[in-house]
Amino acid sequence: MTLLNLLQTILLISGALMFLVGSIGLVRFPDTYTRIHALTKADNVGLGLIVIGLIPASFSVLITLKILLIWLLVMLASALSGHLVAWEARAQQVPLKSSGDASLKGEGSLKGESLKRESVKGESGDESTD
Amino acid sequence: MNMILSPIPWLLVIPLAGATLTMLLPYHWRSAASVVGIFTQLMASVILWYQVTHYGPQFYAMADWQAPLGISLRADGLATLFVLMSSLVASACAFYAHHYLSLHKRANFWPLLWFLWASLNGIWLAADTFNLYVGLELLTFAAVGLVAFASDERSLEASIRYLYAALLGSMAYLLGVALLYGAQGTLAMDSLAETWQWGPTTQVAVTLILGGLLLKTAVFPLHTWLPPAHGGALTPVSALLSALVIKASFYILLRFWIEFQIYQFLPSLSQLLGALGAGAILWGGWMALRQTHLKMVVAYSTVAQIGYMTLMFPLLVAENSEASMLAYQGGILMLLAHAFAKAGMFLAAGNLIFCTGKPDLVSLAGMSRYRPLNIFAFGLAGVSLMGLPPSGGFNAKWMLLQSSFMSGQWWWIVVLLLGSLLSAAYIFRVFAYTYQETDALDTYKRPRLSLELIALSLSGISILLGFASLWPLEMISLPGPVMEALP
Amino acid sequence: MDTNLIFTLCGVGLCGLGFFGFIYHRHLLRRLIAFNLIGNGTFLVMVGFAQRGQGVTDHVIQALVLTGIVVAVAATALGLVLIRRWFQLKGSTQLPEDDAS
Amino acid sequence: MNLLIDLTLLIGILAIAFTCIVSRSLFRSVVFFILLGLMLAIGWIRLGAPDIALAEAAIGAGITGVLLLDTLGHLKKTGNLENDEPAPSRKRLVLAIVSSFTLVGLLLWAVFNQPTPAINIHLLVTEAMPESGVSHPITAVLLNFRSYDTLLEVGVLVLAVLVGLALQTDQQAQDSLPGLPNPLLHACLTLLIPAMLITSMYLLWAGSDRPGGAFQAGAMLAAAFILLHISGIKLSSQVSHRMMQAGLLLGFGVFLAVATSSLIGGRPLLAYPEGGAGMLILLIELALTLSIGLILLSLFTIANSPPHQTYQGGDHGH
Repeated sequence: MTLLNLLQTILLISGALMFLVGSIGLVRFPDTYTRIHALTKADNVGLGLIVIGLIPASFSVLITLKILLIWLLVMLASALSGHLVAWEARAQQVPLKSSGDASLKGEGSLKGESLKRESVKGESGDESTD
Repeated sequence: MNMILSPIPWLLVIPLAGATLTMLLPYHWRSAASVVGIFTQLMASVILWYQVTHYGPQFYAMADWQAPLGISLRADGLATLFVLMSSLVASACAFYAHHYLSLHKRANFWPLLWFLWASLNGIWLAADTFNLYVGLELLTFAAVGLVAFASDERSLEASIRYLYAALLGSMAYLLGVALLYGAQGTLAMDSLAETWQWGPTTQVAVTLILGGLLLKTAVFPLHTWLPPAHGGALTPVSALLSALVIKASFYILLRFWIEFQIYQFLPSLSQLLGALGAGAILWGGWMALRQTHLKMVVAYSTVAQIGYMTLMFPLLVAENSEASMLAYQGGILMLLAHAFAKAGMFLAAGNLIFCTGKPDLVSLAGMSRYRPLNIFAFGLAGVSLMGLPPSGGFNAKWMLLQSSFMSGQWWWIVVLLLGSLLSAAYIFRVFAYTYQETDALDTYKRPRLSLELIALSLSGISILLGFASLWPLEMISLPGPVMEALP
Repeated sequence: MDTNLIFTLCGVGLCGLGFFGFIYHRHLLRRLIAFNLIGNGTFLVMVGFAQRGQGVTDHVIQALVLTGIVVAVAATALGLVLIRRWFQLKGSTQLPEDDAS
Repeated sequence: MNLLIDLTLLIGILAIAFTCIVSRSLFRSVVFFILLGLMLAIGWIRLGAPDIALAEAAIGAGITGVLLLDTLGHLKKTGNLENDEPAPSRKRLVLAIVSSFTLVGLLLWAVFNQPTPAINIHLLVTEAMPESGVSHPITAVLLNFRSYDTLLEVGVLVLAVLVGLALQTDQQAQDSLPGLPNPLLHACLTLLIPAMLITSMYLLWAGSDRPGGAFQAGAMLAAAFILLHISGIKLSSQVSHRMMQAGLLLGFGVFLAVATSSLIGGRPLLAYPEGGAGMLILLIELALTLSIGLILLSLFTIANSPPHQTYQGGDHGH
């Protein structure tokens, strides 16, 4: 077990653990917004660790670049989809479940917001939220 | 034979090119291009008939790769007969549709028809199991498209029911082919026949393939999708479906049954198929008697007539080669006569519905007086379906009767006679409605003469088959893989 | 228990589940998903069973499965077009219960 | 170790398929179906079929998933996604269970009694590879040895679009799906779309000697088009209907033209000229990629465009 292998296994295992944390977050969190948060954060870090763990396995520059490109694209995709899901959830007034204490209730409720998606017309998506 | 002269590839290229062209051309050009295509198709089929009768079965390796690796097509007597049959019926229905449909409907009809024609020719000439699967899928999509493009509620429901049944059928067929490939290692039918080894895998594969194809041919217990589809579609489409589309899966069933000699190794299966056929004859006839809509009567008559063809399977008895030959020829002649008679009957029924404007039987009153030509066409087709003497249907039934008599299976004789009585009943019932006198004047719409003549010519051919049935029988007894496999 | 056999069994399981769903459900979209399951199951059986027999990765059957996947997506798309039209016309996602026809 | 991976995949795939069939909510069933597609992609890697893994992920999970989700969205928007339709009758349940168990029993009986196949086509493939014009066996089988199957299969795709167009009675039906006016999405498009186009062309080019090819590249191209379509940039508004129709038929037309040209040249149908196989296959694949991209896009747009309200009934009755 050379030092490199040890490092690799640690990185791979911790990456897998981060995925596990992400899935636990998905199950445990009360509402959509926190779930998105858990998924995008934990899974990306997990993937990063696995990618770094895989790099020493193949010493050719090309494959390393390809793996890093995969990581970059996955991060871009999950950030974009996380945002879209949250944006859509807010547009459909998915309630923000407050975790018990009342202080969060006031500014969290969405009734005040009137971000009607229908009112946002136009081809080029000019954002008209106040 | 020089490759360029062989008509086999042209029989596939012309319809596929026709489909692409008719999708691209502006509406009013599509009919002109299609008429040219129809005549070239007819010419190619006649050339193929000429070559097969004079030079024997034709084999054609696609992309110049021989059978086990590449795909090869073959045109033996049986395939050529079916190519000729589909050319005649499809061109008749195409000319009928040309006058019958509006410009917009006709624009969509042409490409769908060409894809249907290409898949039919592909299936008749195919000799590779996976190629048959892709041909079946192309056929199903074209047929579902033809049913659905009438775009009203009844035809939409019928097309969904048809699509689901057909997809399940072709997936069962594909599963069977997968098992066959795993067991034998090859897809080409001739190498499959050579290396055929009976075992659990091949038995399960055969059951799956037969099950899938029975579902697609709408044999008795699996027929529920057929009546709404054939009854609900536009007239030329129901004629095409009843005359040609269900025959394709029956043709593949027949090829598998004879070339892999399933009748020798699974006699119990052949008796089961006979029972299904008998059930189809009785149930189809009984339901046809109880229908109130004219096209539904004709659709259920298709269910019954398929039963007659499936009766061929139990009569292919291994030890009695005389009876099997008679059964094989009788079944094919029955299929041929049914194709022309049913197409003629559906077109005549469409004309009658156009005249009265209402699809039900009661409103047919007075039709015999005012539209005798359509009634005559309907009657001629009825004569062939009932199996009255001069018609092709009679010769076929006579051969089936002789074969069942010779092979000592008397119960099929009872089924045949009962079935003939039932079909006579539901056809004469339709006539009874048309004889009722109405005091009104001739206030009915009159379809174009060409529509009536096309229906009459198709029914006439089914009668002519009675006189000239020697010619098709010669065709199918030309040497070929099927003839070698028959006892 | 080599890889090919395991995935052949997986294909058999998918076919069984898909066939169950195809018969049990009446909702058209569910039946379409069940049909896709049968399709995927058949393709797994095709490759797994063939490669188990030949003992080597068989490229012919893999090319055929590629063709099958494309045909399956065309079938699904056609089914969805018909279901959408049926839904817009009748507002129901099921076919009317057919009596003994 | 391999056994462990395969068994977990087996159990995972069957568990997901089971949930997909029996789940109460339709949305969960569709999501699990997409998940199943991705798991199957891993399964295909294990089976030594990277081409099918690519196709399964791109077409099986991707395009089919998008089509299903879009239909789901349409059902949800018109408010009857969870119509509490009565559970199917017990008789139907018993029938379904009995028939599925007989099917599985038959298949297991067949699988465990497999005879050794007499012919091994695989050897024929390796022998014939030199003259096939490409070095990747799957592309050779698809576009040379069994190119007739592929020609018919592209015909099936064109036919599916044709039926969709025939049902879409109103030619200029405006799409019911308003574009998502999301600024971040538009910003990311400028990054994602070029990457997808380049990958699609790479997949097409790699098809001659590595896993790849026209179908996977076409599916990638369709994904790019659909992404543009969803975010509001409608291809159908840029390109005239006639051009769109020509694009749909380009692949099939080129394939057919090359096939018939060999006929006119005295060779059998679909037989490539001496030495010209590689170049012609690439030409066909290029046309196929563009056509498959447009076909899968229009299968998506046809499904969600509302038909003409007034149906023209059958013309002269039925």
